[in-house]
Amino acid sequence: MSATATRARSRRNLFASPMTRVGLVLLGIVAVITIVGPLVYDVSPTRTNAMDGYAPPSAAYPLGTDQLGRDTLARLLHAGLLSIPAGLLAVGIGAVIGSLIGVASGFVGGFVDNTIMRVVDVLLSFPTLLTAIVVVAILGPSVTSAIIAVSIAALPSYARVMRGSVLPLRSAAFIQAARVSNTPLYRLLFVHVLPNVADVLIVLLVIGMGNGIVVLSALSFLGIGVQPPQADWGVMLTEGVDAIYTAPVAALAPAVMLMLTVLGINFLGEGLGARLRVDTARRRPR
Amino acid sequence: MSFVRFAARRVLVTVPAALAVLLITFAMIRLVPGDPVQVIAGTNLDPQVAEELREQLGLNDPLPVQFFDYLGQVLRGDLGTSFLTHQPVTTIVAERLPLTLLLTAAGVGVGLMLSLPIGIITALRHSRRRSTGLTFTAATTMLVATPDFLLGTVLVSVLAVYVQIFPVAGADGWTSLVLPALALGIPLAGIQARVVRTSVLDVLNRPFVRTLRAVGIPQRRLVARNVLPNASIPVLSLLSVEFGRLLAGALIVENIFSWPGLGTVIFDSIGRRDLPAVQGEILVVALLILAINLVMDIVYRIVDPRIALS
Amino acid sequence: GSDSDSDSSASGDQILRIAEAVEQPTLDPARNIQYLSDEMAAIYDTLVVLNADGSIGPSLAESWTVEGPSITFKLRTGVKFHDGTPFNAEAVKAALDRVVDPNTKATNSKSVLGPYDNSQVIDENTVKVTWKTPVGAALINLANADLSIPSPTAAKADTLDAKPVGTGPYKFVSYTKGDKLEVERNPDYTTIRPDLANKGAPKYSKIIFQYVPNASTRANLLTTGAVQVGQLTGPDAKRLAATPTLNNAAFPGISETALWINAKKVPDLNVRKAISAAIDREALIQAVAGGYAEVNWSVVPTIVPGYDANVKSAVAGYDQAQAKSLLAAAGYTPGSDGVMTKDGKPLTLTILSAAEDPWPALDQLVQDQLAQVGIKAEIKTEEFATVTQTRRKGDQHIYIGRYGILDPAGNMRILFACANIPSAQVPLGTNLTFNCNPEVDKALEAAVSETDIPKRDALLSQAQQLMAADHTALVLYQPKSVVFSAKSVRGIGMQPDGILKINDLEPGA
Amino acid sequence: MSLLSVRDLSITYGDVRAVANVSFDVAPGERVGIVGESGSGKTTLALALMRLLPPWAGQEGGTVTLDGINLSDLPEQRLRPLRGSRAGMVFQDPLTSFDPLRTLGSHLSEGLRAHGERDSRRRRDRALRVLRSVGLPAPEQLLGRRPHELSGGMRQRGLIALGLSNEPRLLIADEPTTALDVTIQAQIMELFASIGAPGPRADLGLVIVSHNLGLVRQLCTRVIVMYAGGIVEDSPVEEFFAAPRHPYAKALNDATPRLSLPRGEVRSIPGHAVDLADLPPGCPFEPRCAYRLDICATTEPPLVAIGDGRRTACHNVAAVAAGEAAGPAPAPPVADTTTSGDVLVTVRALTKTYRSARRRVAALAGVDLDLSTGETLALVGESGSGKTTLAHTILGLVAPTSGEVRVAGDDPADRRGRVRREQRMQAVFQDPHGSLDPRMRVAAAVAEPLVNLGTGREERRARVAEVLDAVRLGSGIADRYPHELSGGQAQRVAIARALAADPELIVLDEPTASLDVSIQTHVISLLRDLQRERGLTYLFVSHDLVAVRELATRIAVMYLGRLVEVADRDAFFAQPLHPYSVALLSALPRVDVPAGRAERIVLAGDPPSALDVPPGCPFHPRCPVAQDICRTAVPPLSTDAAGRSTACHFPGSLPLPKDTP
Ligand SMILES: Nc1ncnc2c1ncn2[C@@H]1O[C@H](COP(=O)(O)OP(=O)(O)OP(=O)(O)O)[C@@H](O)[C@H]1O
Ligand SMILES: Nc1ncnc2c1ncn2[C@@H]1O[C@H](COP(=O)(O)OP(=O)(O)OP(=O)(O)O)[C@@H](O)[C@H]1O
Ligand SMILES: [Mg+2]
Ligand SMILES: [Mg+2]
Repeated sequence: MSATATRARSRRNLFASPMTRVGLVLLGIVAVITIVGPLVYDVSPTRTNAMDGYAPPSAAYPLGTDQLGRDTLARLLHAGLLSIPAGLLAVGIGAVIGSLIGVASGFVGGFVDNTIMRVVDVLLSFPTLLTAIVVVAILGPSVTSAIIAVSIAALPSYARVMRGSVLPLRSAAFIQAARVSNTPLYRLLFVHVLPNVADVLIVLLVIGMGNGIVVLSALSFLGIGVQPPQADWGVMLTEGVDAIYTAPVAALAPAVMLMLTVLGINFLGEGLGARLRVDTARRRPR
Repeated sequence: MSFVRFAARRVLVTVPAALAVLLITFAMIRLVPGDPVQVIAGTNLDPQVAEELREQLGLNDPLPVQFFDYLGQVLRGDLGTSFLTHQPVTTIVAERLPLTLLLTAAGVGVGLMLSLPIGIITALRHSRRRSTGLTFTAATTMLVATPDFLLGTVLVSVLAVYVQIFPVAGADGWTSLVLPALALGIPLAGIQARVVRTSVLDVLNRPFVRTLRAVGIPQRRLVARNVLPNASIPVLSLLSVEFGRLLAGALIVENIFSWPGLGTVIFDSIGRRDLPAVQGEILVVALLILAINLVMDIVYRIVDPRIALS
Repeated sequence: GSDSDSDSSASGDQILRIAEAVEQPTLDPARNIQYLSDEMAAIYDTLVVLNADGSIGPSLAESWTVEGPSITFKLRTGVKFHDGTPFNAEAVKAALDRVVDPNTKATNSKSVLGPYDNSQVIDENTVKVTWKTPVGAALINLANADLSIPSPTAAKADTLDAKPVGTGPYKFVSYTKGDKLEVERNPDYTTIRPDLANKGAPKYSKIIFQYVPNASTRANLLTTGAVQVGQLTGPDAKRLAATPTLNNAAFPGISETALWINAKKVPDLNVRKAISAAIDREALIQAVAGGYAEVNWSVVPTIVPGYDANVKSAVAGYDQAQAKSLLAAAGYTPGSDGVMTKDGKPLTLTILSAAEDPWPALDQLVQDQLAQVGIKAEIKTEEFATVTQTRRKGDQHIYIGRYGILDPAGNMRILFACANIPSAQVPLGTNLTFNCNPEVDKALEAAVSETDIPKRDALLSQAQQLMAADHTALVLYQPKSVVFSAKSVRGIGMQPDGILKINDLEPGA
Repeated sequence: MSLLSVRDLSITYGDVRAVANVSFDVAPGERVGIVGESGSGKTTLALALMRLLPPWAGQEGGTVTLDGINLSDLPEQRLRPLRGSRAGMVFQDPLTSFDPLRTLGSHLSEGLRAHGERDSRRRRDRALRVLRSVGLPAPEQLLGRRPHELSGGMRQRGLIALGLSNEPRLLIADEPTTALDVTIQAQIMELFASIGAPGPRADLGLVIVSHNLGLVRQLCTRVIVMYAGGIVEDSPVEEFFAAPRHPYAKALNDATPRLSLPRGEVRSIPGHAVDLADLPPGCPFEPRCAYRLDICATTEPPLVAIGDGRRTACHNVAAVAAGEAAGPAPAPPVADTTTSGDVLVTVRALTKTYRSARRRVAALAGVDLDLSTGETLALVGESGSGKTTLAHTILGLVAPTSGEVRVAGDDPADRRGRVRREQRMQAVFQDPHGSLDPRMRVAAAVAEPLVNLGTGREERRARVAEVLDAVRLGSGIADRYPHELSGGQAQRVAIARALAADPELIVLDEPTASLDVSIQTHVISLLRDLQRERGLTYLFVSHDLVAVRELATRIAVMYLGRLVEVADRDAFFAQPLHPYSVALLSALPRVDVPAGRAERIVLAGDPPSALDVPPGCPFHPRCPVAQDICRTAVPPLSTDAAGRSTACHFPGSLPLPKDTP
């Protein structure tokens, strides 16, 4: 078949996959809620009303209130803009650096690889907590610190997995061909190796993303994440779970938003990843 | 022969790694603000008494002296004495480690018990039903993305409070292991199921499967004897990472279920700046993780003899 | 958990399970760092006890005479430690000497014991304890669980940390760290404590203290009957209060949830008063303490001897209008965004606290209440161990946390004396008001060594009035201890120090 | 009654019509060869016979009747027991066709067990018997080995044993020898030839799919030619090779180079293969057909019997038959390029030993070689003889253990050396798709050497267009990804990339091994043209002697890390001196000679592995003319008066068997 036809078909495929479409719809919903939501629903997310703590949903509070009597819906809408980028960044940074380390380590091999992998083992054994406290000690408590701490915690797993997928590429014919053309190491890594392990990476990232948001929230009770009175969904969820028997909506609402986002990202990622795989794996001569 | 040499080499590599853990932990826990005496002191301890305590705990010695004293101790097999509980750190670890291992193993076991059938069955049906992929992604995503504290709480409220099948918390007998193991294992199963499915799919597409089908070997036997072992390596490598992570990280689940594992102890030790305890506990976890990776490497070689050649 | 039913059916073989939120790092009283400790009280006895009315009652000591810096105790006879060691003057001397021995690495106990000098064994049952200077609160301090008397044999062997041996109603059986502590009835136990109803051996054959840090878990254990006694506040307490199978009882406590204003950062008294007037303490109690707390205007807990109820008039109570006029008096005018400004600078404060529950909730409520009178506050929360250091640096305008007082003079001195303001010379300083009021110092100094109670109370009143006027330490509320118990458990009661009256607990019909 | 009967079978993959209306029969004792262009549906057809297609393949109708059982509407559970017992299958790649984690014995045993053999001792006995019957020596030892511990030839025979283990009536083999050396290939062919021959396998049938017309001619009794999913010709083997009746079959036959004819210009089939997803309404071959009629564009010709037991699908059979009478027209001979005589590459006393925990593999055991500017040196030899290692050492990809390699005076491994910096040396690797980065468009891949040279963007673009044109690829291909290329296109892209930096030397590692005949000839003539135009020097690694004859000027034969013969092309093909060279040449399945007419020297045993090189002459255990001295003394590579170098104690003692007319 002709090349243009193939490409036209691939482009169509990109959105034709039901996975991708469901993902886009979910993320669209989340985007509308977090971007348009706060504009339409003009209620302060920080105004307390101490006598109305954990109020059930009502006309005054569509989703009820939290412990301090703040409007859950208002907080939910405002939290998205913080949660999503923070979760993405936290996992993104860890994944990027971890993958680079893994890719370089696996590709270079030998002593370097051995040493790096032992360092990764060591990193893996440090509790996220300790790392987080150290990061905060150096950078002060903020979302940024939390993002960095989560990144560091995520880094070793990415390094390991990416190393695993790079190993077989080391002796691949196209790498040898590039070597013959005197291709420098950085080009080998960035132009040849990385794009070829991108689909594995996408799957990993997609799985990690949801976790990022949640792990970030776990750090906030150490004073390491979002500083009050700001909230992200993770924090709302953590707080809500404490009162899950008395005011279940306070926990369920952020949980649902989180789930929608993570599902959206996952569908989109799986859709894209699957396409990348089909692209290259299917039509090899047997 | 080469196994022994390989293992010996890896064990040797472990020594500098362990030293690195020791040094980094030592440095990190001292780098961070807050010192043990201030934590012990709270708001009400006479500043003078606090100063005396600081001297008694040896915290006024220069750092290199502290480090080499500590190193010497460790080399003699003594991990020091906790500032807070006044117990040898080895005792603390010895008490907690078995429970941590038990919980981790149970969690991983639950993960496998769920993920293997899910992953395998969905892989086998992959091509027959288009919706399988969508449902599978949705289901596994939900498993992975449910925060452990939410999951734990829901499990407790349903299985321990509403229908009282399992105990709410504690560490009495196997019934009390079930809920924490589920809380750990279910999210793990989400990730695991994906890996299982992808690698089973991958193996199913390999030419040898066609060969064996052409010989007339029944599907079930083929899956059990040929497909699964071949698909096991990525699953194993994920397992080793997850196992390591759970060893020190089952914190929230331990807290919800009052499970006396290492996670909470490490958490407390760090929170209270109990320096000898932090150092000792992290060292032991690190050694365990290094050991797990070593064992996994050996397992790879047993599973896949080709690895030994390259 | 399921064996709780069979527990009560077996004749006389009654087991009680108590859920404890906090675990003692060590079971050695000298090294204890926790205030409230039911299991210590089960195993150990103190020389004397603090009665609910603030008077001192006998326990291991039958009677005592105070002469200057010394107190001579007449001890009970026939009392034995659980390991068979007889309780006598030697044992008391050994216990107190041990606290000040540097090798013990004692913590709170040393602070509580104060300027201890020596103990003298007069005879088998008489001991004379001497301090370097007279200590007004010496008896209150000896009632503190941190100065419980352990078996000298066990103390010498240094095994108390994990295997406590005392004279108390229950004997140590086993301990799994992080999980549970099991004690059994001491059949020979008798007591002369006036605050206890049961003067004989305990009614339960066994008590299992289960360590359950997670509040919801504790609540679930209570609702499912897996434990019979446990303490809770917050949202779960509301749920349990509505559970028909449980009783609940609230007891006043000796700890205060407080807001320290850093006088160095906020030197203007009017601004400090405005802050006080901006805070709706009742609202805090409802939202954060689940209603289980009371308002207290003094820095001294309401149930501690020496508390002065009259300080209320000196403190600026909740009144937003007054807060605004105080700010106006301080020279602030509302800015365009509603934030008060002076000389073009907005009134912006930082609130520092630990990140654990309940502090962030309190921070945010206070922040919002301050905002309503035009004070802008930024919250900074840190991990507890970190905050113990940061707060001493004094960069914060406001610190929110808690403290406890049993010995008002001694404790107030630690909390508010000029000498204890953190600085390079006093790195471990405890005065978080960063305020030096020489008059407060003088009053406290005198009170500490005043052994005459009315005189001491007068000095303490004076100190409380001065503190109230300064508006540097604002009590937000005084939490209550809320004990939930199964209907089958009778005799729930609490000592003023927040410890359950263990020996009074008994199985009901 | 026929053993296998296929009626109107059609298979689709989505909109790809892979097999269309295929009908044929196989009688007991018959050996049927299926040939055709790459992608014409051969594998699909073979798999469809036992319903082993992937689930997304759809069967559009038709029936397959095996041994009287209609397989098409049998439920899976009933079909399963028939697999292996009624029809056995042998697949192309012997390494990936085994479960890498299971032993050979376990494969056989499972197969027997699946057909009801419960007793494990009896299973073992039967496994041993079948291994022996496929000519594997010492099968007891082999049972416990895993696939990677077996040589390629052993694996392929193991696979055949697996196919035969349940005594099927029919054996279906898909390119069973493509991955093998000629010498091993010859052994396997002997084995297949036992099917239908008098003896225990006389009643069996064989269906074999292959690109290799020589193999088909030597082995089969009947040929089926496929094009675009359909059968276009079905003839007895000798009739077919004497006179193919379908234009495509004829073109295919003509495109195959023959040792008996002089080296010639390309006769590859013009035009492109059809897109199976978008078939023209008429005859699929019509656009490329030299005999086309008007009707061909509108009506698909049916497959009809034309007598002599032949069938063909062509509207113009008569014209083909007439044109055929003359036989394949001899192509105009080509001249060799002249070499300047300047030495470009020198290799001196080169050794390379791979070490691992337990073993040492002497991949190169002392190689001396010169390569002059403008010549094409072919490196031939069995798998594992060190060809790739030598090529990679010259490329600087592998560091030698000892000895020296110089390219234009430079150490090729030195990244700062002029040769590397200026990229005066380039390579084309064995697997054309594998050597292209799957994530890089053709233009970027071809431009990569230029990027590394620091060439400007505009110049780069111009140069890429120029080299793509040089390899006769249209500019439309520039922004495709490798998976969008056919094998031949990918190979040409790799060549274009090698040309981009204007090198002097190109190392070609088996550049034709994975291509079908018409593409092979195409690539060879392209390389020849380029050499003429640019004065290039080639190091051509191959074990395909037919291709070597077309391209090389000089030939070097390797055996176990050593050169055993170096000779000019014509001298070599006229009279090879080393017994191994003789064996190689005679083992070639000849497409120009009817079966049985060419005598073959089939070497006994497996090539010994580089792991344990026998003492003395490494070839002696397999040498038909070995003497005592060969067992003890290593013969040096010595040059005789005629200028021919051989490493043999008795050069020329084994004559090349003559064709027996
Ligand atoms: N598994 C598959 N999925 C989808 N399409 C396929 C699959 N296998 C083959 N095809 C397509 O079906 C057609 C026939 O392929 P097939 O493998 O049967 O050809 P072949 O004659 O065996 O080719 P070759 O000589 O290259 O092996 C080709 O167009 C191919 O792209
Ligand atoms: N990286 C390596 N490590 C260990 N052994 C190797 C390595 N590469 C090649 N060998 C061994 O060296 C020997 C020569 O291999 P080489 O690839 O050069 O053979 P070849 O002649 O190119 O074979 P083929 O025709 O199969 O490509 C073989 O025995 C091979 O197993
Ligand atoms: Mg094929
Ligand atoms: Mg090779």
